[in-house]
Formats: sequence, C-alpha cells, structure tokens
Amino acid sequence: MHEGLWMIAAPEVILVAGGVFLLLAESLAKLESKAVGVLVLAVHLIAGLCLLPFITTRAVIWDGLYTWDRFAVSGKAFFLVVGMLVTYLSLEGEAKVPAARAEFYILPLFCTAGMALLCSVRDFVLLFVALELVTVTLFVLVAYRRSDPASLEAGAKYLIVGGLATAFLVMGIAYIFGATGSTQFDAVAGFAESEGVGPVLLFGLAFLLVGLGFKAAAVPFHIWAPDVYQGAPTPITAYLSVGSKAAGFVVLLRVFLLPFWNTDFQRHWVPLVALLAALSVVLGNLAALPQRNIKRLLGYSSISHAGFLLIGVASHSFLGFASVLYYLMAYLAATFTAFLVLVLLEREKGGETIADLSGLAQRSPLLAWSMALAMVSLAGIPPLMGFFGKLLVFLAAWESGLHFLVIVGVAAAAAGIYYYVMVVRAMFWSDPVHQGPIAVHPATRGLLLALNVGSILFGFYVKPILALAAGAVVGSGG
Amino acid sequence: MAWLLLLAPLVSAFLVWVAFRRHPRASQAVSITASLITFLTAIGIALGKIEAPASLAWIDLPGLRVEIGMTLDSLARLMLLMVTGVAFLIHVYSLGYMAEDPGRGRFFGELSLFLASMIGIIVSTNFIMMYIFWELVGVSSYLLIGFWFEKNSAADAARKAFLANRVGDFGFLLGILTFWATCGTVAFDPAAARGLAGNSLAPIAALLLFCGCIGKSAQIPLHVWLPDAMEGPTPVSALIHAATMVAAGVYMLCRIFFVLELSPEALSVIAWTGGITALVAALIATQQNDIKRVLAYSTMSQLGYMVLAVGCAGTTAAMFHLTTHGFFKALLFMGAGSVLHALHHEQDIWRMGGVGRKMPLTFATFGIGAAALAGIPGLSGFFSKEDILQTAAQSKPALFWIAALTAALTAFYMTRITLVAFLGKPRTEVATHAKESPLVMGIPLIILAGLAIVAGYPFFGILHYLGAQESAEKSLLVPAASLTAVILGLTAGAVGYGRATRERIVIPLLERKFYFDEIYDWTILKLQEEAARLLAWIDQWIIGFFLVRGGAFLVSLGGEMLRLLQAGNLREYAFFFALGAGGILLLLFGH
Amino acid sequence: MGTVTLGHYLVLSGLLFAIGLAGVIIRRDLLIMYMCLEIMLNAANLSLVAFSRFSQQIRGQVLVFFVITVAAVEVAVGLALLVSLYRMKRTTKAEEITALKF
Amino acid sequence: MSPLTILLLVEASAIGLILFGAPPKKVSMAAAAVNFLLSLWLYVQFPAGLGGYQFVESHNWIALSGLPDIRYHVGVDGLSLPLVLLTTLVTLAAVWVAPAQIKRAAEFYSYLLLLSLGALGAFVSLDLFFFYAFHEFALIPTFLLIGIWGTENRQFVSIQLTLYLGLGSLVLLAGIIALLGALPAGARTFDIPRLTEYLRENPLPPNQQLLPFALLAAGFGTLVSLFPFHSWAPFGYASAPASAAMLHAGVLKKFGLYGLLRVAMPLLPGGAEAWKPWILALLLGNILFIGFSTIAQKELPAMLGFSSVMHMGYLFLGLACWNVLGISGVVFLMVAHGLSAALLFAVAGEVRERAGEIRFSELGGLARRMPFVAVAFLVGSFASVGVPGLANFPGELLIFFGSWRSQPLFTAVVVWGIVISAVYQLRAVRSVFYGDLPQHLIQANDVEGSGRIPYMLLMAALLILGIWPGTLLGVVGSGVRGFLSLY
Repeated sequence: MHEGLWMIAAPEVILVAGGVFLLLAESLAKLESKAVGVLVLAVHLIAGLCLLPFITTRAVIWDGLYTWDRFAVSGKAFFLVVGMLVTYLSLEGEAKVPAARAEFYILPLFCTAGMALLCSVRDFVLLFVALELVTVTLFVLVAYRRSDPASLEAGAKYLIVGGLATAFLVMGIAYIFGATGSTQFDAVAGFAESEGVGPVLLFGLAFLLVGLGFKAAAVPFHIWAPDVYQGAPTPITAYLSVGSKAAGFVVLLRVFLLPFWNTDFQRHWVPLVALLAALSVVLGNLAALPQRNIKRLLGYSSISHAGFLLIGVASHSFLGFASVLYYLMAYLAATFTAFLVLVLLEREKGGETIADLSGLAQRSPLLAWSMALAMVSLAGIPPLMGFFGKLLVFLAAWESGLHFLVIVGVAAAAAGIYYYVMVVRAMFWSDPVHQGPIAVHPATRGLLLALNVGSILFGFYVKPILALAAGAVVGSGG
Repeated sequence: MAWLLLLAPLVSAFLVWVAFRRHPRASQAVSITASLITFLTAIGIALGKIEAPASLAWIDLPGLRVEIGMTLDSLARLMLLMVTGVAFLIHVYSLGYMAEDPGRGRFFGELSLFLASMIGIIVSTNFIMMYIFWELVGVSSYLLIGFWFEKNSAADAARKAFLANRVGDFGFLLGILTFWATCGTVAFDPAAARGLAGNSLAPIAALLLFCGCIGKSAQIPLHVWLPDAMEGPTPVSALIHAATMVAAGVYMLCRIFFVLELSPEALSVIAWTGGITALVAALIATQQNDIKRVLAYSTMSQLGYMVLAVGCAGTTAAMFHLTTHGFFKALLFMGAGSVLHALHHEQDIWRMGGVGRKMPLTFATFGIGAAALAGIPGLSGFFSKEDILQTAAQSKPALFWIAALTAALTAFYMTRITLVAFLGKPRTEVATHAKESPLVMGIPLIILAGLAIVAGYPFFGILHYLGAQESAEKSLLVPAASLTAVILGLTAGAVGYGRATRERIVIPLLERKFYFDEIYDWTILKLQEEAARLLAWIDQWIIGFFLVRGGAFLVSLGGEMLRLLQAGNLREYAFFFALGAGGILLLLFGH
Repeated sequence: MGTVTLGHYLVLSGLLFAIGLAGVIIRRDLLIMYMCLEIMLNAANLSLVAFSRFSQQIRGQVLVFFVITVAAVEVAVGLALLVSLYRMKRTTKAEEITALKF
Repeated sequence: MSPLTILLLVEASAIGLILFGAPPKKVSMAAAAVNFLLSLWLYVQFPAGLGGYQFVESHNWIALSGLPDIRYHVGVDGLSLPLVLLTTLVTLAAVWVAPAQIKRAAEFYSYLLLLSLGALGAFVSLDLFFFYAFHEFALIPTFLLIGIWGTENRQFVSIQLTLYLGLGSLVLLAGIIALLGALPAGARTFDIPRLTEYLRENPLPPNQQLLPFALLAAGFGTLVSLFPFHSWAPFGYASAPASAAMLHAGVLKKFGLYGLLRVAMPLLPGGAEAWKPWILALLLGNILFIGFSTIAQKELPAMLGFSSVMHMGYLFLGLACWNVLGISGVVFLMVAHGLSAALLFAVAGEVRERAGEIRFSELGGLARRMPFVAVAFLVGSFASVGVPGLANFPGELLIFFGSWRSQPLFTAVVVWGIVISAVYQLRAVRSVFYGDLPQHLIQANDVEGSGRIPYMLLMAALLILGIWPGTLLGVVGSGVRGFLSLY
C-alpha cells in the first residue's frame, strides 16, 4: 500500500485541519461563537462527504498501523454524527456557557478526530495516541466552565482518574510489547497463536483492560462517572456518555477481534468481561434508583448500559459484537434526545432534578414525549431500539453459554425500569413547577422528531441498522 | 311444535325484560298467553298428539356430547300437566294479587323465566341439560324471592336461597362428573349406567346427585332457605316453593332412579334424610305463628315424605304424592295469599281470627286444602300419603312409624292454623274489616279445591298414568295407623286451639327452628368471614407488603448503599481504581 | 554481582509504578497527585525501554516519546485546572472538592 | 395485505389522527366500530372446518446470518380468532363508556387505543418478536392511564403495576431467549409455526426444557396474575379508570394465557409436564386463597379486581389438563371472562361516577335509582358466577370435564370455586343494588340513551355465547383439534 492512499485518512485530517484553521481564524478575526459552531458543523459535514467515496475500499496503511475497512467506516460515520449532535447541543445550550468562547465548539473537533482514528487502529502505539487525544481534550472540555465549581471539581476528578487509567494503559502496552516483541495487532495474534498466552502477556492484557474499562465507565472503573456527568456542562456530559463510551467499546472490539481472538486468550478474558458486565449492570441500575439529579441518574444509567454492552462483548461471537454496535446506535439516539431536552430545559432556567421536569407534558408535549421515548428506550421496553438492542445482547450471551449473566442482566433491567418510569411519571402526572411553554427552535423540533421517529422506527424495522452493524463486524477481519 | 314448551315462556321473558317492563298490562298479557300455550301444549303431549322433537347438539366435542332435546315419557307428561296447569292458575291469580304493585311487569317476566326453566328440567334428556335448567330455576327463584328488593329481609332471603341452592348444585355437578367419568356419557341412559353397577363409586355418585335434590327440595341440612323464601310475593311461594321448583328435586330423583337403585346404601341414606326432614319440619311447623312459614315447613315435611318414598324405591308413590301435593299446597298458599291480600299483608295468625265469616269462599277452599293435606280420607292427600306409607311399611318399618307420627303432626298443625286464623272472634282491627278477594283470585282457588278432592281417586288416573300395578299384599296395619294418626292430630288441634286467643304452649326449641339458622350463622358464616379476613390480611400484608414491597425495599436499599460508595473524595476514587485493577489481576491469574 | 538483566528493570519499574499509585492515593494535595501520575507514566516508560533494549525492537522506544508528550500535555491541562480551582476556592486540597457526591 | 394488518392499521391511524387534533372520542369510536365489524366479517369468513392459520400474511423482516430470522407473520386460527373478536368488542365498549369531556382527552383515548392495538397485535402475530413487542405496547400507556386518570392511591398502585409487569415481561423475555438458545443454531427462528414444526419432530431433551419453561411460565404467570405473582392486579384494576380496567382485565390479561397456550406448553411439553404439579398448586392458590380474600373486600372495584384474579385459576386448570375439552374450555372462558369482567368494571365505573361512592357499607338500594345499571351488574355477576345461559358456564363446564379424568379430587376442590364466587358476587349485588337506598345516594341517576349501547353489546354477547356456545365452539373446537393434533 503506497503512501499515496493518504487521502483515505481524510476525515481525521479534515477534522484536525478544520480545527486548527478555526482556532487561528477565531483568535485573529474574533468570530462570534455561534458562527464558529455552525462552521464546526460544516467541517463535520465535509468530513462525512469525504468518507462517502471510500466506503467499500479496504486497505492497511502506515506500515500496518492504520486499517480502513467497513468497521472503521461505520465507526467514523458514527462518531461524526456524535460530533455534530454535541455541537448542536452546545449551540442550543449557548446561554449556559458564559465564557462561551469559540474553543468550546472547536475542541470537540479534535476529540472527534481522535475517536475516528480509534476506529481504524491496528497497533497499540496508534491506539495509545488516539485514546489520549480523546481523553485529554475531554479533560479540558469537562472543566470548561471555570466559573462553576462543579465543573472544575468534575474536571479534577476526571483528570486524576483518567491519568491513572492512562498509566495503567501504557504499562499494559509495555508488557504486551515486552511479551510479544511487537505492538502490531496481527503480530500479537500470531505470537499468541504460536507461543500461547504467557503470564507477561496476560499481565499486559489485564492492565490494558483497566485502561479501557475506565473509558467505557464499567465497574470497578466507573468511580468517576456519576460526579463527572453531574459536574460537566450538559453537552459535554452527552459527549462523555455516548462518544467516550462508544470509543472505549470500539477499541475493545478492535482489541478482542484481532489480537486477543484466539481461544487460548478467550479462556481468560471472557469470564473476566462477563464478571465486569454483571457488576456494571447491577451497580448501574441499583445505584440509579435513589438518584434525583437527572444528569447523575443518566451517569449511573450509562454505567448500566456499559454493563449490557459488556454482556455483548463477553459473548465473543459474531452476533454478540453486532449486537454491541446496534446497542450503541440505540443508546446514541436515546441519550442524545434526553440531553437535548435537558439542554432546552436548562435554557429556560429549569434545574437538573426530576422535580424540575414535572408537568412537562402540559408545558411542551413534544419535549415530554421525546424524553419519555428516550427513557422508555433506555429501559428496554419494546417497540423502541433499546429493547431490540437488549434482546440481541441477551440472545448472543445465552447462545455462548453465559446463561447466568443473562438472568442477572434481566433482573437488573427489571430493577432499572423504576428510575426511568420515575422520570416519565414526573413529566406526565404532576403539575408544572415552572409555568409557560418552552420555546423550541424549529430545527431542534425537527431534530427531536427525527430522533424519536428513528428510535421507534428502527426499534421495529431493525433491518437497516442491523445490516450496518453486522456488515461492520464482518468487515473488521482486516 | 313441542319446542313451544320452552320457547313460549323464554320469548315472553325476553320480551318483558327488553320492551314491556314499563307497561305492566302488556307484560301480563304476554306472560299469561305464554303460560296458556305451555299448558295447551302439555295437554297435546299428554294426549299423544305432539311427538318429542329431534335433539340439537349444544356442545359436541370429542369426549363430551351435550344435547338439548325432550324426553316425553309418562313421568314427564304427568309432571308437565301438573306444572303448566298450576302455573297457569297462579298467573291468573297473580293478576289479582299483584294488581296494585308498580313492578308487576317485571314480576310476570320473571314468572315466565321460571316456567321455562322448570319445563326445561322436566323434559331434559341428559344430566347437563338438567343442570343448566336446574341453575336457571335457582336464578329465577333468586329474582322472584328478591322481587321487593327494597326490603332488606327479601334481599338477604334471595341471596340465602341462591347460595343454598348453589351448594346443592356443587354436589350435583360433582355427581354428574363422577357419572360421566365412569359411564362415558351424560345422557339418561340406563344401559350406560351398567358401568357404574359394581363400581365402588356408585354410592358416591348417587349421594352426590342426591345433594342436588337436598339443595333444591330443601332437605336437611340445606333447608334453611325455604322459610326465608316466604319473603317473596305469595304467588311466588305458591308456584315455586310449593308446587313446582321444590318438587323438581324429587322429580330429578325419580328421573335418575336408574342410578340410585344401583346402590342400596345410597337409597337408605336418601330414605332416612327424607324421614328426618319430614319429622323435623312437622315439629317446627307446630310452633310457627306466621301462616306462610307454617305452610313452608309443611311443604318441607311433605317433600321429606316424597324423598322417603323414593328412598324406599317407591317412585310412583312419590310422584303420586308430588302431584296431589302440588294441587292442594298451591291451593293453601293461594288461600293464605288471599287472606293476606285482604288483611293488608298481616301474616301472624294470632292477629287474625274470625276471617272465615268474612271470606267464605277463601275459607271453604282453604279448608278443603287443609283437609287434603291432613290426610282426611276421601281427599287426594289421603290416597297419596297412604301409598307412601304402604311403600315405607314394606321396606323400612322404622321409617313407617316416623311417617305415621309426622302424619299426626301434620293434621295437628293444619287444624291449628285453620281454627286460629279463620274461626273465633277477629282479634285485630284489620281482621274485622276483611272482605272477600276478587273473583280473579277466587276462580283458581275453586279449580284447585276441585282437583284437591278429585285427584286421589283412580278414575282421575294419576296412578294408572304412571303405570303402577296394584301391589297385592297391602298390609291392613297401614290404613289403620294412618287413620288413627289423623284423628289424633285433628282432636289434639281442636282441643288445643278451639277457643284459644293466644299461644299457650311455647316450645323454644321448635319455635326457634332447632336453632339451625343460629348454628349456621355461627359456624359456616363466621368461619368463612374469619377465613376471608385472615387470607385477605395475609394477601395484603404478607404477600403484598412484605414480599413484594420488601423485595422492592431491598433493591432500593442496595441502591442506597451503592450510592453512598460514591463519597466524592478523590483519593477514595483512586483507591477504588487501584482496588479494581488489583481485582482484575487476581482474577486473570487466579484460575 | 552479575549483569543487570531485564528482570531488574522490570522490578524497578514495578516499584516506581507502585510508589506513584500509592502517592496518588495517600497524598492530599492535587499538585502532588499530578507528580505521582508522572512517576507512574515514567515507570511505564522505563519498562518500555527495557523491553525494547532486550528484544532489540526499536518500536517500543518510539512509544516512549509519545508517552512523554502525553504526560506533558496532561500536566499542562492539570496545572491550568489547578490554577482556576485555586482562584475559585483558595485551596488545592483534594478534600475540599467533594461537592459532587452520592 | 391480510385483513388482520388492516385491523392494526385502522387503530394505528386512529391514534395518529387523534394526535393531530381530530376529536378523540369520535375517532376512536369510529375506529373501534370499524374494527369490530371487520373482525365479525373475519369470523364469518373463517373456514371452521380445516385447522391451521387463515388470513396469513408474512414478510421477511430480518434475515441475517447468525441471527434468528424475524418475519412480520400474521394469521389467526381457532385459538386466536375468538380473542381478536373479544379485543375489538371490548375496545368498542371501553371507548364508548369513556366520557367524552375527560381531562387531556386526546392523550386518554390514544393510550386506550394503544392498549387495544398492543393486545390485537399480540393475538394476530405469529412471530415471537412481534408477539412480545406488541404486548409491551401496553406497559407505559397503562402506567399513564392509571397514573393520570386513576382514583384513590393511584400513584403507588400504578408504579407497582408497571414495575411488576415490567419484571414479568423481562422474565418472559429471558424465557424466550432461553427457548431459542436451547435450539441448535440452524433451527433458531422467531417464527412460531416453524418452531412448533421443528420441535415436534425433534423435541428438546426434558432436562433442557425445565429452565426455559420455568421462565416462560413465571413470565406469563405474572402477566396473568397467577397466585403468588398477583399483587399488582386487584388494586391496579380497582383504581384504574373504568375503560382501562375493562381493556386490561378483560383483554390484556389473556395475553399471558394465550402465550402459555401458543408458545410455552406446545413447544416445551416436557417442561410443562414437569412443572404441572407446581402450576396446579399455584392455581389452587388463585381459586381458594384469592377466592376467600375476595369475600373480605370492602370496596366494589377492589372486589372485582380480586374476582378477576380468582377466575384465572379455572383457566390455568384448563391449560394444565391439555386435552381438547380443556383447551376449548380455556379459549371459550377467556372470551367469556373478558366480556363479563369488562361489563362488571364498566358498571363499577358508573357506580363510582354516579353514586360517588364505592364502599359496600355506604352503598345500597341503587337498583331503584339505576335500574339499567343494576340489570347490567346482575347479568355480569351471574355470568362471572357461571350461571348457565351466559357465556362463562360452557367454558367452566368444559374445563371441569377436561380436567376431571386426570385429577378428579383436585378438580372437585376447584369446582368449589363456583360457590365461593357466588358468595362474594351476590354479596356485592346485595349490598350495592338491593336493600334500602341511603339518603346520600338519592340523586344518583341511571345511564340514559346511547350510553346504554356498550352495555347491551356486552350483555348480548354474553347471552348469545351462553345460550348457543356452538357459535364459537365450532371454530374453537376444530382449531383446538388441529392444534392438538400437532402433538
């Protein structure tokens, strides 16, 4: 593969270039922050368009560091969508970010670039670099509102625990490199195939999992999640709960699909991941029950969804990995709807607790119904995407023999319905605390409708999304 | 054509319920014509002009075939004639009795419903069809007893009647199921009953089926509802609680006799139940002051006689007595009804007195009925009771003497109420102004009085109709004993109550009806209330609160504990993180 | 005393890693925590260099450069955060920033 | 486009119209009426003779390697057609009974239609995924219906109901997954007919059937308020608005039984046999335990709630004995109980609204002020007590006959239920409608004019099925015979 294929890596290049250009432009020309936001959206669109022509190509470039296959393409598309949605959230939440200088819009560009890079990773070095690009940008974004102590506290916590995770990650990579003598995924796979899994390699795998566990916010590395979710500005919380988590799982899939795929490895990591999944599902759902602050509640909910996703990963089968991708798409739709409604509420001086949501159905049926559909989809009640995701994940786990895990998953999901229903209850039953209807920009109205209809439609007519997910997993052989 | 028997009253009941409830005139007309049609059809059938129609398959599934058809053998024809005849007379009588009651439209509708279900029982060809109409009769008696639903006592009486019947029907259904399980069919088919012959289930099946009769014909222990059923209007008591419904139990026994005769033990149990009921009812009747309650207990006692007869394998005797009893008991009730009608529903005999002079027709017909019931020779009661005593004497002598004693008691309490109510001086203001009931109530009385006299004689042909052969050795002891019993009862009654102005001898045991009601209230009802309250408490607290909400509480407790894990202190987070990493290492290297 | 083998290096890097981790857990001041994080990252660098030296694979050392740059970036962001935190709350102790909990 | 899909589309479009501002009551009445007539037409067209599914329509929904294929596969046979009829009739009655000017009417009627759509979808779909998904439609609408328009302590009751049913459906989901998981990769499909076909040829080894059947039975059992899992039902129905209670107790509850009948028992006969003693013991709990607790109830709606839980005992008995008589009895009684429960809950709603009182101690003599409602309650009570001439009797009779041969003594105890139900039902009639009229109920007025039609519809249905069960048994009998011949 001659280096001329550089163009293929366009999305990352465009994003970074766009980011740098906008940073310069902003510092020189003092652009108004809303305009910058729109420009950022434009950059994302351009990157997306550049992606289209290369959908079917398959290539491994940069001396085996970077691969381009259907899995990577769908991953990049996913993260571009996430990027655009976060930017849109920031635009809507403009008022709440007082010192809203343009960086708040531009930084996510770099973060999205990092995530896109992660989708094509084939080497631990590139993995480390891309992961750190994402993490560090998120450190800054979480602590962006310097005037708000909560944001600062969240930033500090995220940074320290993040730092720890990075340290473990690097130590893991070091040991894997030490054991196999190479950082290439296929080399590691070859080594494991020939020499089997020695203690050093296992040690490396353990530390690697610690680092990735942090990213996915799975128990026991979830400690940061609730506080950071609550403290961070709402668009960034959305970004964390979807973008960063998805990045974690994309890497997990990449890592388990290629280097650690052979049965000898699986004998070690499958029970471990299954245990992590069970713990996350139980803790996520139980700890969310008494929560009153919605963002903190969604934090715990994201931990429980990390658990369900891990169930998919633990089933180490084609169906399992496809279900993880489908579940991520369902999770994307539901979470962003919820956060969009939250952002709109915050703009109307509404707080973040469930009580502030009360009576929303009478104030603005669209918002109430969007939030309700998001909650119902997260709770896994048909006919929404969330349900089909859970169905796939449980089916995959059961087929690969993890019967106990499915039972635990089902029980935790049942316990979980309570706090989703509490949100729905507050909105539909009680009378409004804050009076007056909520102004919703037509574009946002359109976006909400799209997310709602998507969530219902693709919950029933699952074929397109599922084909995308399955294709991606099949395509990731490279 | 024969379907008219069932269709006419059903259609009339439906029409009244749907359309005519608010127009009494129309509903009366519809109901009476329906009753007349059934009577004429019954006559047609009796004369052999109308044949039994083909049967329709009500439920036809592998393993169970239930048909709706008609058996019109001699037993059914006799019963049809008696029931439709008496029913028609009572319909006419009700015109007068219910004249000024605003709800009389509904009353006639319910009468038609009852008539249809009663005929259904008579003509049914299989157990399930009989069970269907069996319960429908229970429903219509519930509606009719509770006709004046504003009265709390009537509402409670209706519920009590239905529940008692229901318990009986429970036994009846179990009996049907047992019969079906062993003989493979639900039809009245003696050939199929062979399967039950040697089987140990035979007595159980027979007794379970007998439960149905206990419930319906108010035998002990399910008899408590009959006296309370007097809360209903008098035509109802006359029709249902004298002539037809209560007799259905005995008719059922005769119809399924081919099952009962398979087990002698069951027959003796039936006989003894009949005997005891007859005696106990007669004893209670002697101490009752309400004229309708006396007649109610007397009905219970006569039904005891019939059950006794069936128990002694004397189905023809039982049917003979059933028919004659139908006539004179309906007469007595209607007589009492016309007295009540005149005395503005005053039912206590001690507040009547001297009514005979004021209401000669009622007095005369009531007298004939009372005489027939008492068993005075020459009247129908004497012949049919004689027949029962004969059969009792031949098979179970002990029961014969009980029956004879009951005959004496019957004579005693009949003379008592006749003397106290109709003769002597009027004891209350309302009794003095009593005047004769209108002719529309009088005519049925006269017809029934005629029947009460004539029905017993052979030329009337009931026995011949039933196909009974003259049994040769009639022991002379029986007529002698019954005659002395009657005479004894009459004289005792006359002496006791010739010029009595108030009740002198009061026996609390009898007056309080052997305390059956109290016993039932205390045992069954209390037990049921306590059990219900306990179980409801368990359901609400143990299952509802403790298990369900307890489980939910545990889950939320778990949530609370996990929530507190998040203490917000950065250093603890780092510690947990390290702990997690250590855990992973341990796990990976553990096994 | 014998030559210094790969094992010795790994033991040293393990010790360093443990010290860094303990530092993050025990010390109260955020600044010190940052330093401890640095120690852990350098421990990882040490083991990387040791592995690449003994297995004659240059690729390991390439990763060290990236790790160093990332460590620097991390500290930069951390210090910026610390400054604004100090301006807000006049403290850098980890105990003071526990508003977000339960 | 099979007529069954049209049924679903009619309701879905009605919901759509309501959300876009059409007058809610009129639109839903129209939709319900159209659906009822359509289902009647379907019933007439249904070729009773041959078994198997009619009006079938099937599209490939998802066919991906490695994933069990899902098809939009609708069809009805002798078992499900009566339930479709029941659903459309009860929906029409429920919508008709609901007051036009209720607060937030658009939401109210759309939730009601969602409930009905969920039930209808579940009964017509022959694909496990749609079967399960359609039923779940009803979970949140019920929560909202009881929560917003319910009466006393609706808050707690609706949350308990939703969580309990949520847990039940998730256990059911686990059961379905366990069932599919137990099959070899090639045979895995969500399509019920193909599953039945496959499992008939090569049934699973008995020990593998235990866990899936247990989960399915527990899941369906909770949805049907089988004895220990019943705490949500009585008070849930008691404080639900009349129409919601009618739809939920009358129709939706049958989903669990239909599920056991269509999915759990035929596909896992070994499991059914193994768990049979347990089911028998639990249904005894329904009949006796719940039966007696019903007697102790002090309020009309709660009593009706308990009574509908008690009647489930008969249905489980019919299922447990698994022969033509029993199953036909179950299908017939499901329809009959649906109608009688709907009628009784409608009346309870009227009493609550017009007399403003639901406690037995405070009520009495309403027959004088509300004769029509009294007649409706009487017919409903006699039906639910199992008096011949009304629909429940043939159902119960068939079940008793079906189960008598295999366990006579047990059935005898269950038959005692007819006395228990008579006790509490007549106690209700006595204390609400008979007796003297207390002072504060003088102003209660009767249902007038067109408001009577839904009651008449239900009563007519009960009478027709009761007097001549052949109308339904023809279809049910052949359907059941065909169905059972498969095993």
